[in-house]
Amino acid sequence: MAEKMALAKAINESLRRALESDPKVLVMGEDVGKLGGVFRVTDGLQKDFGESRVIDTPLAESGIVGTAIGLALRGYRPVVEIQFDGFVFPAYDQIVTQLAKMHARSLGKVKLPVVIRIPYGGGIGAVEHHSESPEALFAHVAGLKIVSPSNSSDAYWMMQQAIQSDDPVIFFEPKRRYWDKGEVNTEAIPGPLHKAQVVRAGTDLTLVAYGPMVKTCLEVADAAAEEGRSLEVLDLRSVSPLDFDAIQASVEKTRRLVVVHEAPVFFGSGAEIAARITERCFYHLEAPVLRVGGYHAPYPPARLEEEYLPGLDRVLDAVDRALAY
Amino acid sequence: MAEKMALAKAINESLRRALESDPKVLVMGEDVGKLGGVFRVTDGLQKDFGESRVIDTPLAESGIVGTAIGLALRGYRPVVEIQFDGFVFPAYDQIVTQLAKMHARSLGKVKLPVVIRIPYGGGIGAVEHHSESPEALFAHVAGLKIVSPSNSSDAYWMMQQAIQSDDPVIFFEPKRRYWDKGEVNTEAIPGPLHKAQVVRAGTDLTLVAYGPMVKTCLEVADAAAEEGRSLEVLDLRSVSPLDFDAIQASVEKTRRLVVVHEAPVFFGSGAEIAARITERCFYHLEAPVLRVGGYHAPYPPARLEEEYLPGLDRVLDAVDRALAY
Amino acid sequence: MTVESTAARKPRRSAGTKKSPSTEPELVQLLTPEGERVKNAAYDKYVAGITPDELRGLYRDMVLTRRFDAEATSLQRQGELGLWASLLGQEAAQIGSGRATREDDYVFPTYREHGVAWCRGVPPENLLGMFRGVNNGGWDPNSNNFQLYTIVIGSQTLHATGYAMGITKDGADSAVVAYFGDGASSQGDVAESFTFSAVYNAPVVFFCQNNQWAISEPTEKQTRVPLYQRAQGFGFPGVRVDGNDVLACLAVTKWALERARAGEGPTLVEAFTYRMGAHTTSDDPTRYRGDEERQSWEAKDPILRLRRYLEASNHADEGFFAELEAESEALGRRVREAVRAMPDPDHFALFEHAYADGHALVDEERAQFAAYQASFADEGDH
Amino acid sequence: MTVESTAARKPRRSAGTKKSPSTEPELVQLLTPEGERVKNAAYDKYVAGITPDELRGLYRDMVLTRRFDAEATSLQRQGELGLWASLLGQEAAQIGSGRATREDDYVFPTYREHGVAWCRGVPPENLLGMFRGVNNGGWDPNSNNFQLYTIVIGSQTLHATGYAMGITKDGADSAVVAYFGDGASSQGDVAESFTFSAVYNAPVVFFCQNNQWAISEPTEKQTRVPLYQRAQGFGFPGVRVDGNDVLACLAVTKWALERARAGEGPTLVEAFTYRMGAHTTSDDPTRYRGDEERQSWEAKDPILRLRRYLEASNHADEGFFAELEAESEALGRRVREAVRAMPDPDHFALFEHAYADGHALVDEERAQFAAYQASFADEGDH
Ligand SMILES: Cc1ncc(C[n+]2csc(CCOP(=O)(O)OP(=O)(O)O)c2C)c(N)n1
Ligand SMILES: Cc1ncc(C[n+]2csc(CCOP(=O)(O)OP(=O)(O)O)c2C)c(N)n1
Ligand SMILES: [Mg+2]
Ligand SMILES: [Mg+2]
Repeated sequence: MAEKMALAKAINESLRRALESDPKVLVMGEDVGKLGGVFRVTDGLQKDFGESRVIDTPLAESGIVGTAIGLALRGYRPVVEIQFDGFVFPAYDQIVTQLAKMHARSLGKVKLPVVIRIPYGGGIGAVEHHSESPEALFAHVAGLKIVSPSNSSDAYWMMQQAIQSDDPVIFFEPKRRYWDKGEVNTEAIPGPLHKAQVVRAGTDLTLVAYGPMVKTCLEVADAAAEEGRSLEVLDLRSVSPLDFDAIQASVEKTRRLVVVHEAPVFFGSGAEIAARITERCFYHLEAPVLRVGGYHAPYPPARLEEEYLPGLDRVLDAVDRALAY
Repeated sequence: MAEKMALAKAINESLRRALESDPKVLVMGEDVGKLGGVFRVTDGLQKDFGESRVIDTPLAESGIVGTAIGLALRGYRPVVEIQFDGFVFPAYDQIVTQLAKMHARSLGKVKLPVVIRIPYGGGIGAVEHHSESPEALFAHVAGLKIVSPSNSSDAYWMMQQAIQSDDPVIFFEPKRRYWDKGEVNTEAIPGPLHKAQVVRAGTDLTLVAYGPMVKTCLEVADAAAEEGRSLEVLDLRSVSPLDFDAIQASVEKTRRLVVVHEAPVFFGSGAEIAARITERCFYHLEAPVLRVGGYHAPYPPARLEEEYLPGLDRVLDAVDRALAY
Repeated sequence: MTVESTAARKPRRSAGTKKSPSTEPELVQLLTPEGERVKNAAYDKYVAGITPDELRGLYRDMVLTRRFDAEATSLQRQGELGLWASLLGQEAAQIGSGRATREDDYVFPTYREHGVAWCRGVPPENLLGMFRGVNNGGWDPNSNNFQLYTIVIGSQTLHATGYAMGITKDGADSAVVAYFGDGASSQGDVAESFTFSAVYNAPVVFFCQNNQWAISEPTEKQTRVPLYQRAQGFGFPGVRVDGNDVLACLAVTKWALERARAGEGPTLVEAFTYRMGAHTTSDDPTRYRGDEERQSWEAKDPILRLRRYLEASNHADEGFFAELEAESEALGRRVREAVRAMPDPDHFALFEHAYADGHALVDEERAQFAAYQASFADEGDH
Repeated sequence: MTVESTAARKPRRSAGTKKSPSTEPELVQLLTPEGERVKNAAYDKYVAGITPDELRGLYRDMVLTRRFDAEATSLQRQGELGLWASLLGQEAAQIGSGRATREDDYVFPTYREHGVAWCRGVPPENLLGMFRGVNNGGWDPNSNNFQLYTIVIGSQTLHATGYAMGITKDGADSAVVAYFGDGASSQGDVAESFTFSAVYNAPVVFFCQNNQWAISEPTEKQTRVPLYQRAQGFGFPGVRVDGNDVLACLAVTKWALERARAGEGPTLVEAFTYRMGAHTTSDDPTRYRGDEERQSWEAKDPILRLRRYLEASNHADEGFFAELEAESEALGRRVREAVRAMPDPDHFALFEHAYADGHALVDEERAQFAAYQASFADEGDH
């Protein structure tokens, strides 16, 4: 059943499969019905599963997440869409204070299998609030799991697993990769949701990334290979938990690490990875862990985003710096 | 004019001075009027400055911050109280999307001198949501400045400076230190708001902390001194910006660094400090930067908080581990 | 305060009209503060068949709830609890609405609904764990269809709405009651729950206990018009009920629940009542309100008025009251003992339940914590 | 679409009643779709003294706004803008309300208030910077008392309320207009702005353009009752006005602003109108709505109806229309040229304006960026 499909389509198929196989699965959000979402990720689902399962909601993100929590308490498994990254903050309180903590508050009695889908990141030339990468703002909060696929197959399978998870999962979708096609085998047996994958083996330095930056890192590895450098690329896939074992294993081999994400560097994922890997691999590292990411400034207007986003050159620059130690 | 006063009283006096000296300064929040706030930090202010300047607001944090933004646009300098750390999240959208970004959005035309006061941290045996340390969730966001005093004098002066700042400042008040007394010289000339201070000089290892953990670190240094170890304690005072120069200077001397905060370690301030200091001091560090903080779990019920919070023993343990490298 | 002393107190001034103070609108009342049963064409039918036994039951509920509440307050003073949020004065609102619910209904409380918890059958001592600091919610919400207390103001109204949407999807005829306060009415979440419940026609009753205060702020700091009117602009009915009249609260909530079950959507009930005590044991109301207000509300005491009615109508005799007093004392003792016996949680509870399916970092931190703890044990061994 | 072609179009069906479709409540209308002036006892006085010159002014505003909007749409198609949010169909709501404001009033728009911006004197090309992607807001809000566009739905209603609270504190008699959409009415922030403005009696007019759609969602997904009714439950008046009738929008907004200035607090105006185009240039409305609806609203075109009135009342002659057409074309050209000439921001703009008083990390990153940039320049030097 392997088929080539765009990443957005893979999520669409995965949602379809979940809606088909479990009557408790719901899809809800702004414009997810007839329109199929602004990125068409929910295209056709309301037509096939009806308005009771694929729900156009009022324009109120706190309301969407808050009612999803209530639906989960009633036994449903809502998959909620937040239209763009920058619009998740009105729901922030419900997410960090209720969704994340209710399981613990109830001493394990209550489970909240809610998935929050967020198309995130830049690179599509959008207006303000449509290009942010807020994953660190959720990773700091216990009770949430955070994942981000980089390719169609992972998009399909990780969505299946996120929906099956009894914990709330924030599912960050790399919107600028929505149209990238990749093989999806809908009969495969996927690996664990929160394990990283070596997507390119190498010996000289490890690049870690997730979501949209994995593709960039693979391009960097190609470019570096031309200069005779062998980079290992690790696709983290999960931001909480982070697969430190996999990073450590790679770094013990390559002895150098560069972390790449679109989100601002300051207090970003790279900080946590650098801190913990330095502790774990103190005697292995030949260079400090370097980080490439956004600057400490609001996401810039579209005409500047190329300078803001980590691209081939900026990552290569960091690779060079790390190798120079 | 040096006087001993409790930290809460120092803030009260500082607010009073600001209200007296600038008619544009406002104090607003839930119960800040007649009650003087649940911690009495605004005690007596409404009585003396009237309801138009010390404003009891409706129970709606987004509304409080959102209207404070509007008041700032009109030329006011609102000092907003969020009653407890865990109640800031309904205002999170207004803070990170509006308050933090409007100056940049307007290309510098608009300034938003809003101070958000948040009593934070644990150790007072409170119920859920009353003991959290969410500073990292704001530090990741550009456009905000984040400070936290550890003693009465800083509380007084940093509040003066925060109110004078043309940038929005989140002022985290170490609630469990509210009753600690310290000397305040109301005629001193304070140092810059965002600079760290060496509060105890030492040679063997650097402890950095801010807010409530500074006192703990000083106690640790005392205990370590008894074992013949000389610890330097740096009070960061500011979380955004972080005074990396000061940390670097100390670490170049001591070659070992332990970061302590109440907030969870994962994606916390310690991660950013460890990552950047390791990069800056790669050849100086004899040990990885170690972090002591909260666990990746919701803040526990009061009877467990002693185990959750970094205390003397846990910090000493990290110090020992760092010194053992 | 014992029930005896309450019952003995005389009303300070007659408040026997159907109107609350002049500026306030009409409210639904079935029992006057003097305990007279007044007719109400619209709501009488919801309590028409009520038996003396049931009336005594309501009385018993209120008395035991008040006793429990008083016990908790004194346990706090004795240092057994870190905090207590007393419901004193709000017994009728809570017992009336709570007894209107059916077993398969679901209740979403704030942090003060001890009387509703009682009606739902939650063992009262279980409410105390969070106030003692041994847990953040010590009961299984699904055992009694009574959600955990929600401290962050207003959040639960959205959970209630979502749950009610689920009931509709299931084709069930259960309903949901969402409790919140006058202060909470200002929160955006509450407005959003009104919008969602109206749009999806969800079977939810919003039960607002307007106890006149949000900590130190009177209701005028939250709204310029009576709160029950808020509903109308969202497209569903709102009604103000005398929150100190248990019969009226029972009747109005039954009406609203019937609407919900019949697919007529949400209702807002504003129970006009009074927080007789401090906001919590940490609060000092003398800083912001005078005693006269409190006294005027004492005359409307919910327990007293039902007692007067029971006595006047010969529905209860001295034996009943004496027996109840004994039961009440026994409850106090039971709660006191249960709280004192409540063990502190094991240290490893820190790492329990953050996740349902586990999390690698939690495992790592648990292991580190275990090693750290063990290091002290080792030291002890030497 | 030129003005000529609009003006030439005939109404498809008579919509000359004061009522919108049967289920809808009364709305304030002063000009029928056919351009007849109808009397209105309550609101006539707010436009009683209006001169032919002013009427032509309103017409000109609408025509030029539409022309500007059409130009922006085509600039987007040509790749000069990344996105455009068209106001097509909402000209009367925006010009009527915008022209009701005084210079010292302050306006808080959403992202679609191009007509209001026009009235406030913001150079139209300045609106385009953010849609071109060269900035996130290209004008000084304080130059024209017109805030930057706000994309996150509803947020600006709270800023407007705060600003209005400040006006009260200053003892000024200015007022504020807060724009938002039918979709936005569901956001908690909007409800909180209602609460704050009511409690503080703030001089703010909430101007809701109910254009029937929030992207693909019709108004029924946001509310079960007409939106103007929302205000009542918060304690201030709401009124529905024909949003395609520029005179009615002018009159009703003037009334609301007078209330605000007189210390009577907030008002909600619901301008009942229609989004004739797509939500934005990224949207495809054929996926969710039929053409008939659009056609029925075309018959109510705001520009057409004022033209009919001007013609019938001999307030404008052919010369006026011809001159306006020329002015309109000139505006289109000017905007086109201005946009094409808009320079991309300097790369270092990344580090500008994150803070007013500077931030050490920004300085550090700017320096690193400069060194990095310079490294390419060096390479080029070899
Ligand atoms: C979001 C949030 N903000 C502030 C608080 C602090 N707080 C706790 S109770 C309370 C007052 C609540 O008043 P009301 O809703 O009337 O309920 P009542 O206490 O009177 O039962 C406040 C401000 C909180 N718990 N949550
Ligand atoms: C908080 C938030 N959620 C979602 C969006 C995405 N979005 C942009 S416009 C829009 C619809 C707004 O509808 P309405 O308020 O009726 O205004 P209109 O576009 O019709 O003028 C949505 C959902 C947003 N900008 N902000
Ligand atoms: Mg109250
Ligand atoms: Mg709309």
